[in-house]
Amino acid sequence: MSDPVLEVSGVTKTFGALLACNKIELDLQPGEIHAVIGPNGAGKSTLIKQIAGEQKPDSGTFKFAGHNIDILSASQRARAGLVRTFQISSLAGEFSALQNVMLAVQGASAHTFRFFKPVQSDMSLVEPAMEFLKNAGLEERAHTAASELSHGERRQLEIAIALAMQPKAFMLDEPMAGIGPGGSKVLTGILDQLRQQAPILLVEHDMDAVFSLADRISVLVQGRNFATGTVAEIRNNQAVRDAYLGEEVAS
Amino acid sequence: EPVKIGMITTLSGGGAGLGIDVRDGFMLAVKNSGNSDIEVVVEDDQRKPDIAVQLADKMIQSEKVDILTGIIWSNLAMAVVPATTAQGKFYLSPNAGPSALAGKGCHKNYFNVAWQNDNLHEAAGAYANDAGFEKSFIVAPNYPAGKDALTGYKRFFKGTIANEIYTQLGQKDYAAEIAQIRASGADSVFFFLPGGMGISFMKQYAGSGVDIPLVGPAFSFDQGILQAVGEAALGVKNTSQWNKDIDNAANKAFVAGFQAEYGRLPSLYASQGYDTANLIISAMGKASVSDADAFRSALEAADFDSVRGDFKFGPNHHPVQDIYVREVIKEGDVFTNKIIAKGLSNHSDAYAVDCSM
Amino acid sequence: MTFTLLIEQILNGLQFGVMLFLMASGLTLVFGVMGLINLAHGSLYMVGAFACAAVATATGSYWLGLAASLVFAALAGVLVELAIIRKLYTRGHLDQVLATFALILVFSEGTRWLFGSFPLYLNVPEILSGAVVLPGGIQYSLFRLLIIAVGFAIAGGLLALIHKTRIGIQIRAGESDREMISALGVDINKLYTIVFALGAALAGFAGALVGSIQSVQVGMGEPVLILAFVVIVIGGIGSIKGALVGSILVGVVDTLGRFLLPILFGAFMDPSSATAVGSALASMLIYMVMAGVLFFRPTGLFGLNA
Amino acid sequence: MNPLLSLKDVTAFYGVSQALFGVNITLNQGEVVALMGRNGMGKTTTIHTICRLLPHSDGIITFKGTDISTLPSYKIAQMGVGLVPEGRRCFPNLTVKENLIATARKGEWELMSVIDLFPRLGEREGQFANTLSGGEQQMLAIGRALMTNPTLLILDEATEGLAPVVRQEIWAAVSTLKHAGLSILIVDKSLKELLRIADKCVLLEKGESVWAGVAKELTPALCDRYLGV
Amino acid sequence: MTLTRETAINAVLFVGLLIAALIAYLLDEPFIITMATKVAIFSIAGIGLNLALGYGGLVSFGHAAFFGFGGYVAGILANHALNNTLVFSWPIEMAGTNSMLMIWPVAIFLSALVALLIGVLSLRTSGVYFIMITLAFAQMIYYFAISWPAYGGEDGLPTYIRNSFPGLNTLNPIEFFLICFVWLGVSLMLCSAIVHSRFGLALQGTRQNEQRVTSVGIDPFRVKLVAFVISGGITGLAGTLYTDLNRFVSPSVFSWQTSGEIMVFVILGGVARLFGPLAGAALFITMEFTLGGMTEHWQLWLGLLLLFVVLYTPGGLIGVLTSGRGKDV
Ligand SMILES: Nc1ncnc2c1ncn2[C@@H]1O[C@H](COP(=O)(O)OP(=O)(O)OP(=O)(O)O)[C@@H](O)[C@H]1O
Ligand SMILES: Nc1ncnc2c1ncn2[C@@H]1O[C@H](COP(=O)(O)OP(=O)(O)OP(=O)(O)O)[C@@H](O)[C@H]1O
Ligand SMILES: [Mg+2]
Ligand SMILES: [Mg+2]
Repeated sequence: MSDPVLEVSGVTKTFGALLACNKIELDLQPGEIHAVIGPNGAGKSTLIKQIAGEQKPDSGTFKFAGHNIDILSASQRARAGLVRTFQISSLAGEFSALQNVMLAVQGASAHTFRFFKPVQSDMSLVEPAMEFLKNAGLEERAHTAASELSHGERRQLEIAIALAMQPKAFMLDEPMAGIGPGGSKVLTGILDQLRQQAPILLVEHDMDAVFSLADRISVLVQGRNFATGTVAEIRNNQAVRDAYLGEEVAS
Repeated sequence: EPVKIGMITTLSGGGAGLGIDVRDGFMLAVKNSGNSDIEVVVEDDQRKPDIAVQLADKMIQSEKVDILTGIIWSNLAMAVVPATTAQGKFYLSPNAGPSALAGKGCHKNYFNVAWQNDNLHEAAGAYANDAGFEKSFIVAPNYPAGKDALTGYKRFFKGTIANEIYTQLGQKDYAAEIAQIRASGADSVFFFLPGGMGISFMKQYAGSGVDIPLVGPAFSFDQGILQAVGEAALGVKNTSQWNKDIDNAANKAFVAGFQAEYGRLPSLYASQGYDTANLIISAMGKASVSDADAFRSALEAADFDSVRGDFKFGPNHHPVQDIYVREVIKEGDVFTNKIIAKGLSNHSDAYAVDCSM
Repeated sequence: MTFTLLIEQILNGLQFGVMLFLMASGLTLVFGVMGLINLAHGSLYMVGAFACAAVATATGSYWLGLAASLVFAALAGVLVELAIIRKLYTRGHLDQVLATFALILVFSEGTRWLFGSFPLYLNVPEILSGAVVLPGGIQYSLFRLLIIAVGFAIAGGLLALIHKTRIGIQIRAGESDREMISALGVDINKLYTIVFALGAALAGFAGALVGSIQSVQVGMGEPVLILAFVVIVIGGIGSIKGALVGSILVGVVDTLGRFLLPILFGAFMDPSSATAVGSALASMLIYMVMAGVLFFRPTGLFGLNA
Repeated sequence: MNPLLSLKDVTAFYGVSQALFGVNITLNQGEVVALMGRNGMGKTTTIHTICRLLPHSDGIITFKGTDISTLPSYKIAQMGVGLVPEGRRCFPNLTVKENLIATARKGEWELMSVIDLFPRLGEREGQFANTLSGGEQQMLAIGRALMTNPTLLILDEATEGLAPVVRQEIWAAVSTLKHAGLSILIVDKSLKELLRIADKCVLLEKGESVWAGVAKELTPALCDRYLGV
Repeated sequence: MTLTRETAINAVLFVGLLIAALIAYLLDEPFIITMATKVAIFSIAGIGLNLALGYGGLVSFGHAAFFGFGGYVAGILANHALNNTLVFSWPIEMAGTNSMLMIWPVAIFLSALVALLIGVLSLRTSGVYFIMITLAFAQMIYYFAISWPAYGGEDGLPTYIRNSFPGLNTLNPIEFFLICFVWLGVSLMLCSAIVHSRFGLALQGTRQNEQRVTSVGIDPFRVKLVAFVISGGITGLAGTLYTDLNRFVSPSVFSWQTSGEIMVFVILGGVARLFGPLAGAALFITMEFTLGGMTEHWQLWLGLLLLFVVLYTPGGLIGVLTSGRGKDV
C-alpha cells in the first residue's frame, strides 16, 4: 500500500456524557473510495466535521498528504485540498448556482483579497465554474438562485462546488440523499470517475451506491470503528447485518 | 424698523418643557408689546448640537434673521453661539450660560439674559454658609455643567466637603448615592440634577428615610417639575434669580399674563424668555438693528422692566443680579416656591475678569 | 467606608439588578423568546407609566393606576401587533429595527401631544412609602423591597410559562420556524398577538412601578431600552434565567462600580479628579462587562450555541 | 364515495415564477398514493400547496369534502393533515421531547407510542434538535407528525438519510399505519418500496401531473421516461 | 431590466443632488446647499455602513464610534492648529493642522484602526449579539467623550471655521458642498468596485452562509474584518466632513442615536443597494427639515411615514422605485 492521503488516528469526541467518536482509526488511500457506514447517530458526520476542522476532537490527530493538519483552521484545510460536502445542503442562498461555484473556484485559487476587478466578467472564474456545473448536470440552472433550487438540485450543486475546489481528497456526507433514482445513477457514475482525481471518503446510507462504488468499507457503531473490509466482507458480516444493513439489503 | 428674530429651542424629546417655557414667555412679551415690527421664527433643535448649528445657518443664511435666541443647553450654545457671532449676528441667550462664553470666549455680540451657569450654585454655597452648614455632600452628573456646578458651590461654601460624587448623565436610580449620603455624616446635601434626574433623586431621597437637608439650584424646582415631584420636594431650599412672588409691577403683570395666556404658572425659564424679548424690544426703541454698534449699546443699557427688578449687564454681557433662596411650598393643590432669603446680592460671575471685548 | 455600607451597596446592586430585570421582562419575552427586535419596548414602558400616573391622579387610587398600566400597555401592544408587528416576523431584523424605531417617534410624540411636555406626578402610595429596617440595621425603602418581590415573581412566572407550558414551547418553536409550527396546526398569529400583548403589559407594569420612584416623562423609555437589551444579551437570548442573571450582574457591577471606583482612584489621585475619572469609568463599566462577556461567550452567559 | 383529498388543476407560483402547471390527484380514505417525478418536478411544491405553505396557488383542493385551498395552514393541519416536511425542519431550539409535544393533539399516538416506534428518540429526549444526527432528526419529524394524530399523513422524503435497518422499520411502520386505515401521500426516492406499498401513483413532469394509475400499471417505459430509471 | 432601471434611478439621485445644490446656489439659498451637503455626508457614512451591514450582514449598531472618531480627529487637529499647541509631544511631536488634505488621511486611518480593534473583539459574535457588542463599544466611547474634559466633554469642541482646502474657500457653502459631493462619488465608486470584486463575492457569500465560505477555503473572519475596517474608514471620513460642516463637534456624534440614524438611512434607502444610503438620507433629512418647520409634532408624522415605508416598500426606496425584490439580511 502507498502512503495514505488522509490518516485519522485515535480520534475521540464527546458531547457531555455521549461518546460520539471513540478512538477512531481510519485512512484513505490514493485512488480509492472508502465508504463509512453505520447507524444513525453513529458519529459519521461528527467525524467528518472534525477532519474538516469545524469541530475540535477531544484527542487524536489527522494527517493529510503526509502533514499533520491539527493546527490548521477549517478554511485552511479546505484550501489545502481537503474538501467536504454537507449532509444538509449548505449554500449561499441568494447567489445563483453559478456564483456558488465561482466562490469555490475563487477559494481554491486563494485570491480572495482583490478589491477592484469585477468578478462577473472574470473569465478565470466564470469559465471553470460553468464547466463544473455542466459536469454536475446543472448548467441549465446556472442563473437560478440557490434558494430557488429544488432539494435534489441543491444536492447536485453541492457536488459541483466540491469539484470546483480541485480537491486532493473528498469527504462526501450523504451525497445521494435527496437525489432521485435517476439522478443517483448519474451521480454514481460521476463518483466512479472522480476517484481517479482524488480519493473519496464516502458517508452514505444508499447501499446500492456504496456496494457498487466502495473499495473498502468501514462500519461505525456508537462512535467506534466496528469493522473495516471489502464490500463482500462487510456484506457477509452478521453483526453488521444485524446492526445496520438489515437482511433485505444485505441479501 | 422691523427686526427678525430666530428662535432655536428644544421643542421635542426629553427636555422639551424648558424650550416650550422659554418660547411661551418670549412670545408673551412680544404679544404684550403690540409691536408689529417683530417677526419670530421658531425651530426645534431636538436637543442635538449639530441640528442646532444647521438651524442657525438656516436662520442666518436663508431666513436672514437679525438676532438669534432660544437655546436651552450649554452644549448646544457652544455649538451655535460662536458660529452666530462669527457671522456678525446678535445672540441673546435666554438660558444656557457656559463659562467658556463668559470668560475668554466672550463676544461683543453675545448677551446672556439669564445667568452665567455657575450663578445659582454659587448662591447655594453662600446660602449653606448662612444656614450654618459645615459639612456638605455634593452631587452632580459627570459632564461639564455638573463639574461647573460643584466648582461653583465650592467657590462660595466655606465648610468642608464630606464627599463629592459624579453620577452618570441621565441616571435615574440613586439608591447607591443615597446610601453614601446616609453614611457620610454630612449636615447638608447640595445636588445639581436637572430634569428627570432631579425628580427621581428627590422622590427616592424622600422615600429613603434620610433627613439631611437638601439644597440645590432652581433647575430641579421649576414650575414644570415641581408638580411631578410632589410632597417629596416640600421644604427643600433652592436658589434662583427669579420667583413669581418678587414684588414689582413687571413681574405681577408677567405672572398674571402668563397664567391668562397659557393656563399654567410661569416657570423660571418662561421669565427668562420674557425678559429676553423685552430686552430686544427696548433696544429696538433706541436703535436700528442694522446699525450694529448702536443696537449693541442699546442692549448693553438694558433699559427695560425686568421681572427680576433691577437688571444690568456686567462687562462680559452677563447679568449682575440678586439671587434668592426659595423654599418649596404648597399653595392649595399646587407646589411652588416662596422666597425666604437673598443668597447673593448684585452678583456677577467668576469669569468676567477673563473677558476682553 | 464601613462594612455595613458595603453590604448595603451590594444589596442596592441586587435590587437595581432585579429592577433592571423588571424593566427588561417584557422584552425578554418579545425579543428573547419570540425573536423580535422591538425598539418600541421603551415606549410601552412609557405608556404604562403615563397610564398609571393619569389614572392614579384622576381617581386618587394608585392601585387603579397600576391596573390601568397593564390594560393600556396591553391594548397598545395588541394594536401595534395587529397593525404593524405581524407583518414583520418573517422580515429580517433590519425591517423590525426601522419599524419599531418609527414607533418610538410615534409613541413619544403622541404621548407629548396628549399629556404635554412636563413630567407627570406619580408617587408611591402612603402604605408602601418610607423605609423599613432590615436585620443588621440597614434602612431600606419598602417600595424597593416590593419591586424585588415583583421582579422575582415575574421571573418565576415567565420561566414557568416558557419552559413548563405547551404555549411556551409553541412560542419558542414559532421563533425558529413559523411556517412549520402552523403547518402542524398552531395558530401562530393569534399566539404571537397574545404574547406580544403580554410582553407589552409587562413593560407597562414595569413602567408604572419604576416610574413611581423615578420620573414619568416623555422619553423615559429610551435609556431603559438600551439597558434591557444589554441585560438580555449578556444573559443569552432566549434564556429567562440568563436575563435574570444578566440583570443582577449588571446591577451589582454598576452599583459597586459607581461606589468603589472613585474610592479606588482616590488612593492615588486628588479627590476631585478621582471622582471624575472613577465615575467616567463607572458609566462605561456595564458596557465593558457586556463586551467582555460576549468576547468570551459569544452567545451570552446562558445562550444556546448558535 | 367522496375522495379524502382531491386536487384539481392546481397551479402554484413562487413569486412570479410558476412551479405547478396543473396537478390532479385523488386520494381516497385509507389509500396510499405515491407522488413521483425527477428532481425539481414539483413534488414538494405540490405538498406545500396542499398545506398552504405556498399561498400563491389556484385550482381546487378539497379535504374531507371541504375546500381548503384558502384556509390558513394551521386550520388545514387541525382538520387532520400531518406533514413530515422535506429536510426535516425540526425545531432546532427545542428538545426532542418538546418538539414532540409542542403540536401534539389527542389520539392514539402519544409520546410513549412514538418512542416505542423510535427508541432512539427516547434516549435523546432532552437533547436539542439541532444537535441530533441527520437520521435522528428524520425520526423526530415523523414522530412529530404522528403526534398530531392525522387522518392524512404526508411524507416528503421521510426515509432520507436513514440507515437501511431503520428505513425498513419505517416502511414497516408505514405499512402498519396503512393497514390501520391511515391515508398517506408519499414522496420517496426508493421506487421499489413505493411500488410495493402504494395503491396509486401520480407522475409529475415539469409541474404537471402527467400520469396517474395503480402501481401495477407503472411500466418500465414510464419509469424510464419520467423517472430516469 | 431592473438593472438598467436601477442605474437610471441612481443617476437621477446622484445628479439630482448636485443640481439641487447648484439651483440653490443660483437662487442664493445657502441653507439648501447646507442640507444637500448634509445629505452627501450622511450618504458617505451610510455607504460605509452599508458595506458592512448590507453586503456583509454585519449589523453594526456602533458606527457612531467611527463617525465620531473621524469627527473628533478633525476637531482636535483643527483646535490645536487654532491654539497653536501640540496634539502630543511623545514619542514624536505632532502639531495640529487645519488642512483637509492632512486631516483626511489621519481621520480615515484612525477610524479604520478603531474599526480594526472593535472588529477583532466583536466579530467573534454574530447576529443580535454583534448588534449589541458594537453598540457597547460605541457607548463606552460616548461616555468617555462626555466626561473627558480635555476637549470640552459634553460641551463639545468648536473649531469656529472650516478646515482649508487648497484653492477653495471652504466656508463658501457651495464650495464645501462640492468637496463632499466629490467624496460621495469616490465612496460610491469604491463601494461599487468592492462589491463586484472577488472580495465582494466572498463578503456576500459570508453574509449568506459562513459555513459554505469556510468550506471553500476562505476564512470568513478575515473577510468580515477587512470589510468592517473599510466600512469604518469610510464612515470616519464622513464624520470628519460633518465636523467641518458644523464647525463643531460634540460627543453626540458618538451617541447611539447617531448609529441608529445612519442605520435608518441605509434601511430606508434599501439595504445592500449601492445608492440606498443616498436615497435614505435624502428623504429623511428633507423630511426632518420640512416637517420640522411645519408642525411641532413633526416627529409623529415622520414616524408614520417611516412605518409606511417599512410596511409597504420592502427593499427600501430604491427597492420600490425599481419594483425589485428587497434583499433580506
Ligand atoms: N453538538 C452536539 N451536542 C450533543 N450531541 C451531539 C452534538 N452533535 C452530535 N451529537 C450527537 O452525536 C451523535 C453522532 O452524531 P452524527 O451527526 O455524527 O451522526 P451520524 O453518524 O452522522 O448519523 P446520521 O447517519 O443519522 O447522519 C448523535 O447521537 C448526535 O445526537
Ligand atoms: N423557494 C423557491 N423559489 C422559487 N422556485 C422554487 C422554490 N422552491 C422550488 N422552486 C422551483 O420549483 C420547482 C419544483 O420544485 P420542488 O421542490 O417542488 O421539486 P421536487 O419535485 O420536490 O424536487 P426534489 O426531488 O429535488 O425535492 C423547481 O424547478 C424549483 O427550482
Ligand atoms: Mg450524519
Ligand atoms: Mg422535493
